[in-house]
Amino acid sequence: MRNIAGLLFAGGLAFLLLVLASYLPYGQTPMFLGDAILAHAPGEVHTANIVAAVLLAYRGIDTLGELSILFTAAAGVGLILGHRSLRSDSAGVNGAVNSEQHSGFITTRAVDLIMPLLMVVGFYIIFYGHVTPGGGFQGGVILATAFFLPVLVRPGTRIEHGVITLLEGLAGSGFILVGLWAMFYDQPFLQPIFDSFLGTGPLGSLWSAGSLPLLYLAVGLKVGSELAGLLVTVSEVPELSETNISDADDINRK
Amino acid sequence: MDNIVLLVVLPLLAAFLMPVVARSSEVVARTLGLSVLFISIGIILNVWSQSGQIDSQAVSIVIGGFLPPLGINFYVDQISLFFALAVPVMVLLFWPWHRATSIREYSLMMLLTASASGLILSGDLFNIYVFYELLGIASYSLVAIQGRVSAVAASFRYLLMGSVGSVMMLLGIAIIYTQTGTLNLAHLSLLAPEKLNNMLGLASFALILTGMGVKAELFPVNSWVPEVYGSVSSNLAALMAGLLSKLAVIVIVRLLILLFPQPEALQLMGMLGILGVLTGELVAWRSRDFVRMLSFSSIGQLGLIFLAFSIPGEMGMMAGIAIALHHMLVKPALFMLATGWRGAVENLSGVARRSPFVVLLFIVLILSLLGIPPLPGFWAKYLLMVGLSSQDGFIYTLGMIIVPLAMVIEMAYLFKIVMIMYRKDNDEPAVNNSNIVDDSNIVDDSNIKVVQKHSKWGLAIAASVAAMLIAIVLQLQPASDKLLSLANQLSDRNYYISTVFPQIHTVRMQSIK
Amino acid sequence: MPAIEVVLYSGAIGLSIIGLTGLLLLNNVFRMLLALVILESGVNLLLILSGFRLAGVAPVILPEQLSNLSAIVMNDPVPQALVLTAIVIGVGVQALGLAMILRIKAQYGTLNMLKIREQLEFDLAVQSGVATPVSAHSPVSLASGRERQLSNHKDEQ
Amino acid sequence: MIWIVSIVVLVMLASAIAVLVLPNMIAAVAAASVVSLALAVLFALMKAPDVAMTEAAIGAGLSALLLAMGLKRLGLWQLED
Repeated sequence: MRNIAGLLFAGGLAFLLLVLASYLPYGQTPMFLGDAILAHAPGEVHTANIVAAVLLAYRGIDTLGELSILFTAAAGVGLILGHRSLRSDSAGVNGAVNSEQHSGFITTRAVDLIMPLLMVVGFYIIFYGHVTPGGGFQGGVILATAFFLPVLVRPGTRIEHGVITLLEGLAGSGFILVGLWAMFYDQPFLQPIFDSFLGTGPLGSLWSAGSLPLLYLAVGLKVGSELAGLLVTVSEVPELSETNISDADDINRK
Repeated sequence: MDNIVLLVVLPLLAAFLMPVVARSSEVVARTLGLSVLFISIGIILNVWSQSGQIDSQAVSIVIGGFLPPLGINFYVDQISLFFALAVPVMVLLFWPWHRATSIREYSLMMLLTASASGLILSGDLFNIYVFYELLGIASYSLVAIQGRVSAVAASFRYLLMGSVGSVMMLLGIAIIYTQTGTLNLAHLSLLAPEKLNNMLGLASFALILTGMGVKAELFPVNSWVPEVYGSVSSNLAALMAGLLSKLAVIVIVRLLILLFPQPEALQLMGMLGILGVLTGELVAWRSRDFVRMLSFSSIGQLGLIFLAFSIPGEMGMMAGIAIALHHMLVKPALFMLATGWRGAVENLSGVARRSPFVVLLFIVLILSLLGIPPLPGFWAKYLLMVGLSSQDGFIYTLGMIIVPLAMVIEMAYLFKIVMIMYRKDNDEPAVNNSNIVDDSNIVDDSNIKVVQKHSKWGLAIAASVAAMLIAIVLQLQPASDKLLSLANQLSDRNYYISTVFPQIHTVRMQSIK
Repeated sequence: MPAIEVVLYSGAIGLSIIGLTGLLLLNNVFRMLLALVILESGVNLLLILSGFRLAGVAPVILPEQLSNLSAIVMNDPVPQALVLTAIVIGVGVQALGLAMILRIKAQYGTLNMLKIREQLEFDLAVQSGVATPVSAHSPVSLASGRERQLSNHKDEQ
Repeated sequence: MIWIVSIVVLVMLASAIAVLVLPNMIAAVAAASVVSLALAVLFALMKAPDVAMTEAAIGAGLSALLLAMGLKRLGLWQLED
């Protein structure tokens, strides 16, 4: 019964969407904002990659909000999975460590070789984010993967969470502090700063976009540490076995 | 004035830094969060005292130094300033003091503060989405870490509903962007009569309403309400029912005024409001558990707010703001009283004899909630009825019937509780029963222990709310003047546009358009 | 209207409808999470389409284009930035949902949404003392509870 | 161009349906990853390189990894059924 109702609802919604689709302006969407930004960005922000200009300069506070969302999610995941019903020493679940085997020699060595390479690629993508496609988000994901690969091939490795906590806290505050730095000069929050130190090189060179690369570095480190933290936290959860469902607080279940 | 942006930035900074600082000193980290809240309050009071002379001047604050519509701006007028003040104050009032928890919970509270302030201040459609999503994720996390697994399950259902809602909202934003090519609210408002006054505009309003309606406890997307409020601590429930739902409502109303001029949008919202009132009050009437009753009554009250805001013109605006503010005061106070009265209403038998003062407080609060003259709730409902009667149209006529009916139902179940409270408990005290249940259930662990006693803090909050209600009655004239000016400012589209784009800019925009 | 855009739009709308249908019809919470991911992808595609031009190039200025910037038609960078944001938000939600599923599975022993809801309603009623808990210490109810959990588990496989 | 786009869109929709109907959970997660991959290809074809990179890295890579790890922890990691 519920399925039929659901199907009807989905069908109705699909019909509505299709009707709406017939109204959409195919191929001639007005791009007021886009065109204005395309015209202004090279002169105002000096980035060759205009998406980076939008992300860090024009809509910088969106990016800050997004970093906060990742932080919130990571904190929430940590707190939820930190519950004792999900720890390997709790009675209800088997140890995870025993159930997984270390990977073979070749995999382990290959990962050890690849990891520094990935780190370099990640940082390259972050630092050249304002010049070429890529940037803090993409580079951050690669950094997180580079950090996590050794854990993946050596299950049971204890990770020091402190490093991740420190990195995520400092990278996030770094982003905000760069924004507050502008306020210190009586400028609006997150106004890009151009001075001789940060460089005002020709468009398309590495030292051309003022404080934006700093912001992108903060974004990259933040995204990398949050995602690495997420992966590590989930990987530390032991396998839930079928027979030992935790009865910890289920005593009076019907 | 530019300091307003710090209301969002400082809590975020504190949230990021707290786990780091806590590694060396837990006490410093905790103080950090609280001091940021006090600083926020200070900033707003400072702005308020400065703008006292010019009175009610709205300001647009540019972020990143890029003028709107290219950049993002914060829009500060009376109502957003008021809610921006309410955010840190209420977070402070309902701070999880008594629970020895991880520092990350305090971090989450700071993120909640930042996102709530950002949501009410932001003047950009996508920025509103980002803050709304942040608010959502922070509240899912806060609900899920309340200890019991039932809180996690409730939170998961809330998460699914909330995420589908925010994806719908994103879809609405995408549709608006394909039509207008811009995201700034003032600019959209300039283009709206021409570009959004059609089917697609209405569809995007419906989508955004679905999305924001999840937090605002709007009718079809509110099934999370009783589950979540039933499984979290009273503090969090008070914060969510009192503050967060109102923020979502105000943002919806702002979008409605600025972006969607078509009358169908108003009617849609009014209809959903009426359905919310009906379902909320009817289920509340049938529920046998105090917190659940409060949750459903909250749904009903929010339905009233939506109904009020769907009345075109200032009268509706005034009524909506009045009911919203009134509910924002009363509901948290009721939730605080509920701390001591968790469980079935039958267990409340004889409470009046044991704690007569608390019951008296409760009666004052519910009388105002019901709208018995001369308490402020009456004036709020009076405004609503006057507004409804001034309109003609099916929805409004229906509203004229539904609102008194809802009041009668509300009266029935609230007075039932009062009757139970004054009943002589000659049979063995039923309270014991619930204690047994709690003990067996707490085996889990949970930082949350169901306190079967009122906390002093909660009583103090409830008492001050009651005092405030009576103070409002004594100061009715100034209060209604203030309300009128709030309503005027909120409903004035042109004022919004001219504030964000000062004159010369407006001319240029129109020529582009 | 260009055929290519029709194909892309139908892809976006199709993806959204598939995701939404999945969310409405499925009962397994893990699969519901997957459906949510698909729904998000569909909306992201739609958002990108709102800034798509057939003749456009990527909004990255290449060194050789510097001389005649005004002659180049670029795609709208704003929706691209928005979608970047939306993708990252999506993965955050997904991780949080996954964590909750793990915890629910550990303690309720089921992934079925209907059963989780039933269990949740019951827990809330017990917590508030409205429902009398099936006598907590009777061995019969415990055993039956365990059996039910196990059978739930078999259903999912 | 149109043929490439059509094929990618078809693959994407087919794997999206597969996510919902495949009985094996590992296959469903893999199909979700294919959806993301196809989406990344579409973004690249639509001249949105930044988004394509992000979708490939996050959607097809990291999120699939996260879900697969979750699957293993849920005890649903069974290759045949």
